[in-house]
Parts: sequence; C-alpha cells; structure tokens
Amino acid sequence: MLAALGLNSLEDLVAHLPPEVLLRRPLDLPPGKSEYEISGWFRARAEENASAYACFLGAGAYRHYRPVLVDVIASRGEFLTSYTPYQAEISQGTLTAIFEFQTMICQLTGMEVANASMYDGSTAAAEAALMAARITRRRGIVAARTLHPEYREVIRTYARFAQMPVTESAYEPASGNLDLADLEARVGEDTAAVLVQSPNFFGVVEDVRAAAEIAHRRGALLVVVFTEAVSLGLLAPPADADIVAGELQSFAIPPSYGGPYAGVIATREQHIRQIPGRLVGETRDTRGRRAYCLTLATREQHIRREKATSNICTNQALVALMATVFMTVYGKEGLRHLAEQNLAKAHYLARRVSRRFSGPFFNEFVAVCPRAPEAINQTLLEKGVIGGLPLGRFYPELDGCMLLCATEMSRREHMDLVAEALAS
Amino acid sequence: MLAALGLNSLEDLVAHLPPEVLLRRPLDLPPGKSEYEISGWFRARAEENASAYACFLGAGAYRHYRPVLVDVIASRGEFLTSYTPYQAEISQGTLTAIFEFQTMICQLTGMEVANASMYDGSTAAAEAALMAARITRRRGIVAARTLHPEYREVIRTYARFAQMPVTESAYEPASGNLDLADLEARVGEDTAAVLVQSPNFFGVVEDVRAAAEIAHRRGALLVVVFTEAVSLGLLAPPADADIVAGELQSFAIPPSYGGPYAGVIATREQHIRQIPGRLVGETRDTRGRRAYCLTLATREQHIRREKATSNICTNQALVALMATVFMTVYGKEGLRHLAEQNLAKAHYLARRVSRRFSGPFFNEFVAVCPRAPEAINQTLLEKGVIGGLPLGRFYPELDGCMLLCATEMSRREHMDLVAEALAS
Amino acid sequence: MNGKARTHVSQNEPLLFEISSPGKRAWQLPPLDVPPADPAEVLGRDRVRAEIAGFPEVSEVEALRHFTRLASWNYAIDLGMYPLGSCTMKYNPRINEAVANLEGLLWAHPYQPESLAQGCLEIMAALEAALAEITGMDAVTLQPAAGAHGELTGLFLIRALLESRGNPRRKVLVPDSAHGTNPASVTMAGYVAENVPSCERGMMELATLERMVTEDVAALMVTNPNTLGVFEQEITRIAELLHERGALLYMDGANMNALAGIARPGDFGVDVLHLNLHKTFSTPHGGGGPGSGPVAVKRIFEPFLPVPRLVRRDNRWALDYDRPQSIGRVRAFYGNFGVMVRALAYIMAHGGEGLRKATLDAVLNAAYVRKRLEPYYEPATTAPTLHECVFSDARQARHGVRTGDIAKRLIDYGFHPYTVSFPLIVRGALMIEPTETESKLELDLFVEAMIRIAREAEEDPELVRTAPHHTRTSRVDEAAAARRPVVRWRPQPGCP
Amino acid sequence: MNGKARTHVSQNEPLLFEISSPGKRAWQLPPLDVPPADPAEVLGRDRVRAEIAGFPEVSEVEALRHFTRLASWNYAIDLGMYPLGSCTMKYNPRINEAVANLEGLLWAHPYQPESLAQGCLEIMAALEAALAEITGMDAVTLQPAAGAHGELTGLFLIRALLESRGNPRRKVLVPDSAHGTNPASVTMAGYVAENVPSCERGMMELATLERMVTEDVAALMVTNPNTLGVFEQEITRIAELLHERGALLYMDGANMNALAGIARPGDFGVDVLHLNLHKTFSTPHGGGGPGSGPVAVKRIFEPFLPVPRLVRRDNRWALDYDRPQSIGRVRAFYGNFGVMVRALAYIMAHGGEGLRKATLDAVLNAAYVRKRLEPYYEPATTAPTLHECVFSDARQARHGVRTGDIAKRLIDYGFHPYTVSFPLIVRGALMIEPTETESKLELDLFVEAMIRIAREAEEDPELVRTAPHHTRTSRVDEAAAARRPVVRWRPQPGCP
Ligand SMILES: Cc1ncc(COP(=O)(O)O)c(C=O)c1O
Ligand SMILES: Cc1ncc(COP(=O)(O)O)c(C=O)c1O
Repeated sequence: MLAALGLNSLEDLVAHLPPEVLLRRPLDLPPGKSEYEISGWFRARAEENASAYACFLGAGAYRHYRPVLVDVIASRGEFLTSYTPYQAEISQGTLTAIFEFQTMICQLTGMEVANASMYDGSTAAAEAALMAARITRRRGIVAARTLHPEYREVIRTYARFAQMPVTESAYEPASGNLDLADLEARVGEDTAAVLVQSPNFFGVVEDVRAAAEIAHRRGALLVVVFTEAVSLGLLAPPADADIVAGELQSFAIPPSYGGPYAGVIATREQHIRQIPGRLVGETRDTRGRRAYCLTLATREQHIRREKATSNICTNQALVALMATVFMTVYGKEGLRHLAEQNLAKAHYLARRVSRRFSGPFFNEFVAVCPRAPEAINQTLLEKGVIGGLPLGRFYPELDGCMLLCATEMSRREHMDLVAEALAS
Repeated sequence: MLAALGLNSLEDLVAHLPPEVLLRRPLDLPPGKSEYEISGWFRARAEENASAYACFLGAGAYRHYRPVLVDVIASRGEFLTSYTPYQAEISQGTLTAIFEFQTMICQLTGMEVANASMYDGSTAAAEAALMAARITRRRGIVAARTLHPEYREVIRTYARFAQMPVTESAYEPASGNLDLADLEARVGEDTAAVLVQSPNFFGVVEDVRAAAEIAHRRGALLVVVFTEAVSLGLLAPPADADIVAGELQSFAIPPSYGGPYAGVIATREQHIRQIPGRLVGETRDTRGRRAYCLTLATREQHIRREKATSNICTNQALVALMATVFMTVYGKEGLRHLAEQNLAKAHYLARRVSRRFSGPFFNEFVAVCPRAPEAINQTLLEKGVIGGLPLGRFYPELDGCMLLCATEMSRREHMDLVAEALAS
Repeated sequence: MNGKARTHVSQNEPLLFEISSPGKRAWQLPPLDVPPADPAEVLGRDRVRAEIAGFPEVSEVEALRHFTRLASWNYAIDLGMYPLGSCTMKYNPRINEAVANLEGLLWAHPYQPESLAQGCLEIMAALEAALAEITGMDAVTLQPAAGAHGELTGLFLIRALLESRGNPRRKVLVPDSAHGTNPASVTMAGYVAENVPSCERGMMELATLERMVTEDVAALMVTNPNTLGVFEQEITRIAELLHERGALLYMDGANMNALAGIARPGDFGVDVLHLNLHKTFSTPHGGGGPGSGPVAVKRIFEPFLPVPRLVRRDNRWALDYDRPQSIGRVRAFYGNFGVMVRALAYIMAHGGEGLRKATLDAVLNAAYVRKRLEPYYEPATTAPTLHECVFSDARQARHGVRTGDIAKRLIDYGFHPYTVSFPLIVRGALMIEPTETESKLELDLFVEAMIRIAREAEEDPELVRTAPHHTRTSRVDEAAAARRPVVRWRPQPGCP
Repeated sequence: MNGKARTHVSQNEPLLFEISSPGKRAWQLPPLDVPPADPAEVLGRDRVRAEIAGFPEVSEVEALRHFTRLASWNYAIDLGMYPLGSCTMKYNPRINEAVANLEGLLWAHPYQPESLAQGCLEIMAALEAALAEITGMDAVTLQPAAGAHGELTGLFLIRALLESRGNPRRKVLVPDSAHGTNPASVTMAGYVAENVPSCERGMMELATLERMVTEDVAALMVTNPNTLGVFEQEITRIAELLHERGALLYMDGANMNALAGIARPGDFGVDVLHLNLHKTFSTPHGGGGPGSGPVAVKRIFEPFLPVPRLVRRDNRWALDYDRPQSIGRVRAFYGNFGVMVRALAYIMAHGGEGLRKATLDAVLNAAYVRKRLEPYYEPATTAPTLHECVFSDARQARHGVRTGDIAKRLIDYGFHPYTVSFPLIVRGALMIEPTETESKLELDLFVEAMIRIAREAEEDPELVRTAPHHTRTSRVDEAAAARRPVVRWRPQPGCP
C-alpha cells in the first residue's frame, strides 16, 4: 500500500505535520501485552475488590439478578459493534429494539413519549430540569432534599452554568417524605421545575400527586425521578408528572462500579419537541412496509447545533438494550412478582431493625444505628456482609443512620446478620 | 390448541397408552428452580473443585490459554443451536467451517483427508484400528504400551466385541521410546494395525518412520495417535502413518473434567471410503457457485445401516469449531511460537528434576520422585499447586514416578516450586 | 414473499486460506519467563517440522468476521422452528450455557485429585440419580459421548451379561423403522442385525416376535415411541416374551421427549436404554455435536458397566476402578462432562412437574400439526402419535414433487425442513417434530407454509422442485460432491 | 450482484407486543425465604399500581428469537468495514469484553468500601495516567459519559477557571467544520458560540483568529485533525495567540486516532481536551453507546475538576471529595467504569509502540482510499489528510445522484455507508474513515464498490437514487416519520 501511495515508510504519512508538534520519543507506556497477560492483570484487579460478599447497598445502584438472556443478546456482535442507527435500512434491529424500549418505558411510567436513553439517571434529571426551563421559559429549580445527593450535585453543576438558581426543599423529619408545606413555600413565579424522587433517597414512596398540584398551581412542571426502576413494577406510575427522569440500572444493568448505566426521559406528547436525545419513530419503506428510523432530528445538535435541545449524541444504547431484554424477560407478571419479592425482603429486614422514618417504603429504608454505622459495617464485613450506606456524609442530621437496601438477591440469613449487628 | 384437537385436557393426549405403562405418580425430583437458584447451585459445585491452582497435569488433557475469540464464535446461536448440516442451503456456515477444519487437520498431520470429528482421541484411536481392519481385512492390533492407558482400555473394549486380538508392545526402559525390536516381534500376518502415540504418554517423541517400516513390512497399517495437538506446531508431521487419530483438546477446548473434546481421524486419499464419521465436500449450487455439503454418506449408518463404516452419528462439531477458531487465531506462525514456548517451559522444568527417560520430549516428561509421588503432590497442594500424575496406577514399574506437563500457562515460580518439591 | 421471511443483504466470505497472507496475525504470546529451548537441539533436527504449508494467517478482526459471516449463513433454533423429526430440536436454555462455563467446571482437569473434584462428581452423581428416576432404571453410566455410542455401550453390556451366562447369542432384532445407528451398533458389538417388520399401523406385533425370538436372539432393540411417533402398544408383553426366552430388551431412548414424566421404560420391561442428553435434555446440537448418550440399566447389568463408577465413600464421592466384570472403558475419562452439566441444569429448572408438562406440550404441538396437515399430506399411520408426526409425499409425488423438494421449499418460507426420507418404512417420509418449545404462533406459520407448499405442488410444481429460491446458495449438487470428493482446500495453480 | 454480498433468507419478526399473550413467561423467581408483604397493606392501596397495560408477555425462546432476529437485520463492525467518518469504527477486541465482564468488576457497587474497591480504583488510576501520557496533559477526569459530555465538562472547567480569574467572558469560537455537539455544548455551558470560517483548504487561519479573538472570547474549540482530516498547521501559533489574549484552547479529541503516539495536544498548546474512548480506544459503540469522554487538562485546571478525584493516600487509592473549587459532579458516581476497563485493556494490548503503529496504519488506510477514489470523486481539500478523507458529491450531483444516494447504494455492495453530509462546509460530503483495522482486501472491495457506484451514477442514476435494493427494508421514509411522529407502539383498534 505504501508503494501505491509512492511512499517509502509509514513515517512519510505524517511528515507534513509541523515539526514542533511531532512527538520525538516513544510514548512512555508499558510494552504491548498478550491477551493472557491482560486477562491476568484484570483478574488480579477484580480479586482486589469485594467479591462473594452479601451486600445491602442500594442508593442508586441495585443488585438484582441478571437473567442470562441479557448478556447473550447484548453481546451479539450485531448489537455490540454497530453504530448509532443512522442508516435505517441496515439498522432495523437496533431501531426496532429502541422503539420497543420507548414503548415499554411509556407503559411503565404512564408517560406518552420516552427517548432512546440518557447517560444515566443523574444527567437525565439535570436535562429534565433544563427541558422544563425551555418549556416554561423560567429558570428556577426546586429539588427535593430527598433526591439522590449525587443527582442534586449534578443538577447544581448543570444549573450553575445555565445560570439557573436551585433551591432544595425539606423533608418531614418523621416520615422521610417531602415536606409539602416547605415545597409550596419554595415554588415561585420563576420556578421551572420541581424535582422529586420516588421512592426517594430514603426509600420512601412520595405523594407524586400532591407535589404535582403544588408545582402546577404555580405554573411549574413536576419532574419525577426514579433510581430504582423495579419499583415501577408495583408502585402507581408517576402519571401526574410532566417529565419522568430515571435510571434503569436495576433492569439487568450490572452495578459495574457506577457505570455504564442508562438514564431515560419520558414526558407527554405535547413536549416531544423539547425532549433531549434520540427518538425512534415508525415509518414506511418505499414498498410500504413498516420500518423505523431516528426521528425529530431537528431537536438535535447535529442539525440544530447551538440551538439544540441538548448536546447529547452518543447515549447508552447497548445498556438500554439490556434493560429492554430485562423488561421482555420479566414482562407484565414477572416484573410485579419481582417487585413484590423486593418489598417482602426489605420489609422482613426492616421489621428487625429500628427504622428512622415512618413513610411507606419499597426496598430501601433508613435504619437507626445503635453504634457508629462504620463500626457496624466493620463487624458485618468480617462476616462477609457489606452493610448499609452511612448517611452522615450526605445528611449531617442523619449521622447515626444507614441506608439499607434488600432485593430479591438478599438472603434471609444475611439479613439476620444485619439485624443482629444493628441490634447490638 | 386443545380445543382445535377436540380434547379437554393435556392428559387426553396420552390416554391411548397402555394403562400399565403410565406413571401414576409425579417424578421424584426436586421442584423446578429459577435461573438464580440453578446458577447458585452450580457455583457452589464449581467452588468445591480446585480453582486458582497452578496445575502440572497433562496426560491427555492440557491447560492451554483459550483465545477469547473461541467462545465468542462458538457461543453464537447460529453455530451453537443448529443441527448437523443436512440441509446444505441453510448450513453453509457450519459446512464451510468443517471444510476448513478438515483442510487444516490435513495440513497439520501431513494426511490427505480428515473427517469432521470423532467423539475424542480414544474413540478415534479405536475406530482407526477398526478401520485398519476393514482395509487390511485382518484382525490383529498391536498397541504400544506408551499409548495413553485409557486409550488402550477403550481399544480393548472395542476390540473385544469386534473379536479382534490386541497385544501391547513394550517401551525401551531407558529412553521411554517404543521398543522397536519388541514391536517387530509382535507384528504378524494377521496384524491389521500398529498403534503408536507420539509424543507418547511419557511425552517422548517417537520415531514414526521406523514404526511405519515395521508395520508396512508385514502389510499392517500404522496408526499414529496424538493427544497433545500443540506438538504438531513444532514436530515433524506423522506423514509416514496410514491413519492419524488424534485428540484436539489442546486447541482451545476446555479441560472440562474430561469432555466434551474432539477426536479426529485423518488418512490417505485411497482410504477415504473406509473413514468413519462425517465428511464435508466441495460442490456447486444450481447457479454454479461454490458450495459445501456432507458427502460420501454411503459410508454412514443412515444409508448403509449394519454395513456402515461406523455407527457414529452425532460427533463433536461445536468443539471442532473451537479447534478451528484456535487454529485460525494462531495460524502458521503462532502455532509454532506456541509450541516453542511449551518446549521451553517443559525443558526448563525438566532440567531441574530427575528425568526417568532419556528420549526427546515436547511438553511432558516423567520425573523420578525422591518420595512417594502422592506425598510430593500433597506438599505442592498446600502451596496452591497441583503436581504431576503418579504413574504407578497405570505402570506398576513406574511406581515412584510422576508425569509432569508444562505449557505456555506454566509460570516459572510455580515450576520452581515443583522442582523444589521434587528435590527434597 | 410471505409473513415469515424476506431476503436481506448477506456478506460473502472466501475460505480462510484465500484471505490469508504472510505476516498477518491474530495471536499474541506473553514473553517467555524461562530461557528458550532450541527445538533442533533438544529434539533433533529431523524431528522438527518445516512450516505448516497453507496454514492460515489472518488478523484478529478477519478471524472474527470470517466466522461471523459464516454464522450468518446458518439457520438455527435461535432463529426459528427446527422441526427435524427424531432430533428433538428444542430451545437450548442459556442458563445451561452459563453454568457450564463456570471456571471451576471448565478448567477442571480429569486427573485432578478427587478431593478437589467433588463439585464435578456431585454433578455427575445428581445427574445419574435424576436419569435413573426419569427412566425407572437402577443404574446409569454417563460415559458414552452420543446416542450411537450409548447404543454400542448398551449392546456391549448385553453381550457381556450373556457371555457371563455362558452364551452371548448371535442376533439382535431391529425393527425396520429403526434409526441407522441401531443396526450399525449391532454390527460393531459383534452381533448380526435382523430386521423386524412393522405392521401396517407402524408398530411391532407380538405374533411376529413370537416367531422371531429364537435361542439365537440376544436382544430386541426397540425405539419407543418408535420413529413414527407411535407408542408400541404391546411393549410389556414383548418384554415378557424376550425375558422368557432369555433375551433382553434394549430401548433407543432418542424419543424420551414423548415419555419423560409420563411413562418409564424401566417400568415397562426395558433392560438397557440410552438417552440423548442433546435431545430430550435440551443441550445444544452445536451443528452436529457434542452430545451425550448415558446408558441406564437394570440392576443385573451393574457389574458390567464401564469403569470408573461413581461411588460414595467416607461421605464423599470417589471413582471406583475395581470392577472386574466391567466391559472396560468406552471413552477416555468420564464422558462429555460439559454436556452433563447442561442436562442437569435443565432437569433442575423443570423438576418432575415441569418435565411432565414439557412432554405433554411436545405431544400437543405434534398432535396440532398433524391435525392441521392431514387434509393436505398423507399421514403415515392411522395410529395415535406422540411427540412427532410423519407424513408421506404420496399426494405431492403425483405432481412430481418429492419430500426433498417440499423440504427445500420450506427454507424459502423461513423454516428449517423436517427430517426427509426417514423412517425408511414410509415412502417419501416427512417426519415432523415440533417440540414443546414452539409457540402456537410459530406452529401456525409453519402449518401455513406447509399448506401453501401443498398448493404450489399442485399449481406450480417446478417452483417447488427447484427450491430454495431465497437463499444465498441455491440447491446444492450433492451427487457431484460424492462423485469426485474434494474434502480439503488446495491452492489453485497460479494463485498465491 | 458482486463479490462482497449476496441476498439470503432473513426472518421476519413482529413487535414484542404483537407476539405477546397472557400467561407466557420467560422469568422464574426463587421461592421467597421470608414472609410475603402485602403491597396494599404496607404501601397503601392507592400507591399500588394496576397491571402494566400492554407490557409484553413472551416465552424465553420467543424472547431470545425476537432479539436474535432483530440482530440479524443489523450491520456491524463484526460483519464488515464501517467507514463512518468521525466515528472511528475500528475492531472492538474481545479481550476487552472478557475482562470487563469479570465478576469482581461487574458486580462492584459504587459505594462499596474503598478498601474493597482497590481493584477498580487501580484501573481508573492506570487509565488516567495512560491518557495523560498519550495526550501530553497533566490531569484527567474520567467522569464524563461520552464525547459531548466531555465537551460540556471541559467548557465548565474553562468557565470555572475564568470565573476564578474574575471574568468568565462571553463567547467561544467554533470552526464551521466542527461537529454539532461543539456549539451545542457551548450553549449549555452558558457561552455564545461564534463561527470561525475555514480557509479554502479546510484549515483555520491565524489571520482570521487574530481578528476574532477579542476580550470577550473565553476559548477556541478546535478539532485537530479537523473534520476534513486535516491537521491544523498553525495550531501552536493559534494556541499562543489565545493564551496571549487570556483565552484558552479546547480540543475536541474525537480524532485522536490520527495522533496517538505521533503528536500530543498537550505539547502543541491545548489546555483542555476530551477523548472518546469509544472511538480511539476501541470500546464498542453498542448501537449508539455507551461511550466515555474523559477530559484531560493542564495543571491550572486541576482544582476545578469534578469530584471525586482519585488520590493516593497511605499507599492505597482513595476518592477525594474535598475540592472546594471543583465544578462539582457532571454525573453520579465515577463515570462509565465498564468502558474504562475496555479502553485500558486496549492500551495495554498496544503499548506505546502499538498505539503509534495503529495511528500510522489508520492514516495509511485513509490515504490509500483517498488516492484510489480521487479519480472518481471530488476531494474536499487539496491539503494532505490524516485518518479520514472527505469527498463531495459534486461530480455525481450532475447526474442527480447525491451523497445520500451513494451511501444507500453502498449497502447493496455489502458495506455500511460513510458519514453523509458532514462536515457542513463541504457540499454533499462523503466522509470516509476506514481505521487501521481494515485489511487491504476489505479496502479494495470498498474502493471497487465506490468506483462501480460512480459508474452507475453516470450510466444508471435511477438505480443509485432508489437504493438500497438488496435489504429487507427498502429506502425508509424519514420525512414521514418526522411529520407525524409515532414513537411508541399502541394496540391497534380491534386487535388484541
Ligand atoms: C432414533 C435415534 N436413534 C439414535 C440416534 C443417534 O444418536 P446420536 O446422533 O446422538 O449418536 C438418533 C439421532 O439422530 C435417533 O434419532
Ligand atoms: C468530531 C466529534 N466531536 C464530538 C462528537 C461527540 O461525541 P459523543 O457522540 O461521544 O458524544 C463526535 C461523535 O460523533 C465527533 O465525531
């Protein structure tokens, strides 16, 4: 090939670069390694991590059983190694799966349209706030303090640069629910969005309707956030929301030290042109057969550039596919049974410990610790159990508390160990 | 569907069976389990096995690195979940891969035709002996004592029922090679086949040409058996053999507690109609395009029934595909380098211990133990190393010896541990 | 075309050898941590080979693409119904693959100490027990690698038992409807196969056997339900007859998918039977294997079973090699362990109830297909059938369309064909086994395709005779392949 | 047709909702080992939902087949060349997948104790270090989830730094050839995007910038090599100019595949850049993601990087949240960890030498394609290009054939199209990026297909305008989709 180009060496190909930019030494990296060595190195790293521990951490990343079909399908080269489905005629597989994903998200959330995915729940929440601002042409954001603390941090970052003021509304100290009176007081004429999470960070199920009424009374939109998607199998959908922004990690997406996950934004039909991210729509081919394609691209950066609804381009397609397969495997009945098992496990554990909040909860709750949460966790670690998340870091007022999560994977004997550690 | 059949219940479907054959109770098996439970149960079993041990066992099952492409390809549903490629028009994938397999086996062994696979090396060896009997119209089998002891047992079983007498020829006590004089003495006018393994069970490379001369002088065929396919990357191919029967486990087929592996039989063109098992051949489709199909079916049981060359039907296609991918990944250069690494590792280890035999060896050799081999292995186990195979079980005269194998996966520090244990 | 399939662009791909070129590579090796050994020096120059002429050299992406493209030319259970009669092409659950690929199982060496192989042995023990319960037999060997290998092992056992009684006898009776492996195995076991004719409805008749079971007869090899899908109604009396005359009843268990949970061969007089884990127990066929063909026997055969036997000693599993009457080994090591893992996972997923339900669903699906196709195709029997249904091409043959043509045309309709021309007792047989894992939706598409083809056979027989029309490879010339067999690639003169 | 592709039978498949029927199931759950909780009781009746109307109910085999059939409708890198310009569709090594799926990594919870997450942290640290070395920058954050997210983070950092200096300024300059995410990110970061025109050969000119870089300008966002594949020859002087005037140089590193091992942005004056691990570092695109968009910066930006920062304390890795000047988080947790694992595996496999070689091969492949296609297609620039080559459809447009038509026709020839109509500065752009992992064989097939299409455009333009002809779905009506958007399935009136 060099010959065909009339060149003598590969170096000639970059000879036209300004001499001062050329790197005159080899990169300072270890020499290339074989598969065997690479696999050995990563195995060693994997072994440095916790493994074979029972784990009661939730807080935005949940341990649910991953049906084997998920990886069987998501590892197929045709899904794994294809690009964004710009060329519909050879991407109908991906497009059809996304269309099904969008539909199932609507069915689950009670919304009318859902996009093809966002980076994760936190950025979905932040983009939902920006979207609300575009729709309402207002700037204020009121975020519940019971919204995941890291989500609130992301919202704050996005809002700071978008010059949107953020306030946080309090929770009822007894129930762990949103303090509706406080919320009411914070929503004003410039409030674009009220962001509420349900089940909230404490696991407590919120009164979405009441929050919606408060928001709507002042012309603001209600954004309902979820981090534990399995709860949608059992809980009434947030149908009173204007926008739903969620994290689908619970749907067979591995915890993977925090990512890749898949966020999603769903909303009402009327807001479709303000939704960020990709959308797949139904259409026909030239022979009149049903087909799918990316649609409403005029919202997006590659057409609208600086006026786009968002800068998002690459999203989390393959991870959303995992969620799609998960929803397919569990289906209507299975998802409910799964949610009920989560409910049962968490309530079994909760009955054995001292709960901090009285509000109804799904599979997470806050426990009051008789000793420092860190000390309790240390005791548990020695028994092969990773305990709950000490809350002092995020809520100074909950310094002696931990957030515990039980899922269908939590075994009774481990829950009994946790209960024991929390009793002493 | 029951309605369409005019039935009331599923039971009606079997109501015509003689009443005395019907099982009137549920099967006494544990109730059906979920994926999660099944995976838990097998994980527990897997953990009861050795894991994370270094291992110096060979003896017909070798630990070689398995390139990741092997499972990526062999787990594709189109290969995994298809049947024998009877219907060529929708099986060209499998057929083409088998054609390539047959070709590569020929290239490796120096033979002219190879079949699509046998159950394993041991049954390939036994069937090769039967094949030789058909070709020569003789009955006697002479098997080298240095042929894998379990292979010899299989040959004995097959031969017993085929009424074929088996004798075993000795090895030279010093070199571990075939005792050619003894072989010469055993080959007679009714000898159909001489079976020799190279590298033999002691790891020693045999003089195939000399064995061939002895066999041929009396009108018998020479069957060369191999258990360590990686040796073919470096050793002169057994081109003087009439039939080569081998085990391909070394080619990225997991040890998997003894199976599934893949045997193969290769031979000269002239014997093609006596070869057992499936063969893929090249042909054309009606539009003149190259295509592949199963061929020479008239050798096989489904056409020839009691007169078939063998009863084999299902073979080891998917496992042979793994070997095909392995051969593709390593290719001409890689297989040689791999074999050279095996050679280097085994010779490194051998130089540090007392070898029982002086013959040239590839990646296995017999070590003389200063203490009982079992005791040495116990010491090694405590250091996380599975030592060699004590040979007393198969060769009483080698009671104080063990068979050690080193491959590219053997690490120097573990070999040093073995050397140390064998020194004390 | 139709509702089940369309055509789509499909990648071509030359043979590996044709895309090969020197220096391309898909491999890497770690650096040696020991000094290299000079092959010529340590082995002797003449023991070292020259380069492997013609062996491929491709890059990693080329290797992956090569096989991915090849894969896309295949049909598979994962793509749709695969109604090959006698093959029980059911869905292969992926949990089976997942557990079979656990490292502790995958990397277990057959000679690792028993104390460090208890997990493997426990799996084998659990499977032996489950198969004994399902079949109603007393003992099971897992060593045979496939169905035919099981047959051979079973016949070895029969011969060994009879030899121990003083006379191995000479013949084994095999019904004319039997699978080709049966007579072939008979020969390999040193017996002479004798054909038992079936009655018109496809069953064996006691009267015939009364005549045929002489002192020379070692055993009858029956497939039950037989290859027409018909349960041998006289099976218990046949077993009695054999036993009275000192002969044994061997059952080819390939069709256990019609019986599991419903009837147990051990209960109706069978002495020895083999199972196909790759049929009844859902392990994948892999384009032709691996399988596993366990043999289940009555107690009298136990001493003869292949070594080693799995035994419980001191509260753990051990392998017993000390079995003086054993027929010896039929295979190195312990059988296709990885396949056993999958089969056990399948049994665990189903439990007793689930197995029975699967059997009934398999029978239901076959009955439904039979019922819907009877108006269009000639049924091979009037007897009730179980897990499969067989037709003949008699009606279509009138238009010059044979079973093989109908099969090829099914491909255009997006299906894998049924089994063609088997069993031999049916002229132009179409042998259809849907299995329990097909949905009514898929069955209906299949039935509709079959009906349309029946119509095409009348209206446009040439269309059917020249099928398939929608595949990347049109009808393949099998006769030409056999005439001048080319079974390996060779460089073309003038090409690299 | 031609050498690269034929047509083959391809399974149809309805939507999940259309094959759904009550009672079918692909799920199982273990029995509860605790008492059940009554939802209505513990949650309150009105917090419990009714059934999820329309949600699918299918069997396990239906689920698997559904997605397997769908998969077979896709093109992918695993099937062939995917020359999407700007997307760097290179081979995705499978060792990366294997290590990313190790259980100890896959199941690591983001909040598990740091002492039990040292493996994850070590991986992140190793990747940060490698990326800093490759880019010549001082510090790296791995938090951004994709390229555009990286841009946003980078612009946040610039704004935070400038704010800390007292004036965030107002504008960010963006060349007219830039990717759409650049101006979109500028807006989201609270800046105004201003267009920088390219010169005729596709580069930025110092003179233009001299004029445009005012006191209002916070930064210039450059893509280098730019989207024409051309290296910005004046980049060091541009950087100096910006720095002199108190502005910063942001580089979109999407095209690092042209530079890795050859030139380092940090060495030619870049202050902030993002990388796309899913381009340069071979992590799979997955049909649109996940990606990972690390941001590498010069030392002055370190205090502003997102929290947490990875730090070494007491000889182990820890996460530092105490960074008062930090812009805060741009994402929950630490980023797309699984993607990082893959990218690090890629870097380890290549080493420094290997990365440089890959870059040169990528440039070679693009140069080869450019050279061979120049006689048939109008090159977009006379300047030398690096890892991609851009043409315009000017010659074909004369026959009424546009870049989008040529793209569709490529599908018939067995290829994925190039990037269509980008960059915007080229009318009717064909943007081709072969990457280093394509073999000459595949490149030649591509070139030949392009040449044949050029001929077809002259001789039979209608053929090209109505392509593709060999796909299961013919040309799709995108306008209709946008006109009346149907973005979810709904039950058809009268259907189940
Ligand atoms: C009835 C019957 N018997 C025996 C066999 C042989 O089994 P295998 O192919 O596993 O050797 C088959 C397989 O096709 C069969 O259908
Ligand atoms: C030049 C350029 N910049 C930015 C991006 C955006 O990257 P991502 O899709 O990862 O957000 C792309 C991706 O297509 C690109 O090509």
